[in-house]
Amino acid sequence: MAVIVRFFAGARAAAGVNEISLESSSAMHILDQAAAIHPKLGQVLPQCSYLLDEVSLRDLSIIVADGSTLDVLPPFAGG
Amino acid sequence: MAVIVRFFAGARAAAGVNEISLESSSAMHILDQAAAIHPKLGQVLPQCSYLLDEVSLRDLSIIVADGSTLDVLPPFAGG
Amino acid sequence: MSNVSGAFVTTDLISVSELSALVRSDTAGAIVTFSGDVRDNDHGREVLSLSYEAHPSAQALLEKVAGEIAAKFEVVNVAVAHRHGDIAIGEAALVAVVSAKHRKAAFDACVALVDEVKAQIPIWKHQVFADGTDEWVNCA
Amino acid sequence: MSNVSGAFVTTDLISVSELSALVRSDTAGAIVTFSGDVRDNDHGREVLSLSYEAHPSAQALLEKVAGEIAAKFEVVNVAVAHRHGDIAIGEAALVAVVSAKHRKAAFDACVALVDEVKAQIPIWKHQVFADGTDEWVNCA
Repeated sequence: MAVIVRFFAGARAAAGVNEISLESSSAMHILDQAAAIHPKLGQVLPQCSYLLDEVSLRDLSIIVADGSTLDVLPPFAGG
Repeated sequence: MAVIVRFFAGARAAAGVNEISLESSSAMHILDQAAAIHPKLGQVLPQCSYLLDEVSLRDLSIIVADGSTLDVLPPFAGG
Repeated sequence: MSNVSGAFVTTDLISVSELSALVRSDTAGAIVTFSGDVRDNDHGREVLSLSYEAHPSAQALLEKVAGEIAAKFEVVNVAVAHRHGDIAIGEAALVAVVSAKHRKAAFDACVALVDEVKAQIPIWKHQVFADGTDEWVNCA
Repeated sequence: MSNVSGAFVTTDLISVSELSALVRSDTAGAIVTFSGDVRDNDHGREVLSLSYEAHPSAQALLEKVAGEIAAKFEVVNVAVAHRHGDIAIGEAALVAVVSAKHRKAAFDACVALVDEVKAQIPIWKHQVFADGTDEWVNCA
């Protein structure tokens, strides 16, 4: 089991993949790793908000447990 | 030929008639005469606006010529 | 650039969707519509029936007001209709529709259009209440 | 007393008149509708095609936002729909409708409903331009 990081919309376009699987760590470290693997994410992540298992995540120092899903949401553009 | 005074909506209800015919005079005097003939108009006229031959009339000291039409408009209530 | 697509003083039933279709444009990103419908109550009193009376100048004045709104706001098209005669409960008395590139102008123009119609157009509302009384609205 | 008549995240064509019919009430004197339609241009560039992507939580969040607006304003009913997937030019992406006793509350609530949907609902717009480029709106 690992952490699933899901990318949406412009974040998916930057990553080039729908999701990646990484080891449990802080949310911050997981996102840094994701950006190291998919460099274009580096420009998009600072604007993004995050959901940890569908709940808004503000504190990125929180440890994301194995089996969790971390969603990467670019700035909303509905309407 | 005379001045035709036309009553609309609540002014017509107060006058009890659609219109009356009066002799040329100042608008003010014509309206005073109308209120003397149809006393319920006395309460409504102070709220009304007026059209002289379809043009807004503000100065009631103006003489209304024979053949003219003076319209009595209660406060608008559209919408 | 702004345009009046229609201004109607009419005894016919007003269709919001038909009026809205008049203002459509592929360059407009926002359409705001207002429908002022006849209510079954006024100030807590039950309304049985309702009619509006329009002065003969109402049509020309409605066109003028629509033109002023079209000129004042950053809109694409505006259209407006006011019904007179007898109107059933739930039917529209006044419908105003505005299309614009952006939503703020569409909302602002629609609010202003309704306000100006109520202020400037010589139309009057007559209400008959369930208690047998009646009134000309706004008239002592 | 206020009520959410419907909140829909959908791939179907949104009908303003159908959504508007949901909020009707004989006690409501005002219905305000907003339709945010897909435009053929954005910042001066010609838009060929457009699609929206919705996060799985969008439906629940739309219901929440609609409920907040219904609670905050003196309205009778509110309804809102956001489309996703491919949308043709001129079709509606977002429709918000509000009924209220009085027009000011209807306008205010509709403006706020659209603002909150844009701020709070995880939906994204993708545009393809006539020059062959494409973009996710608001995303560097």
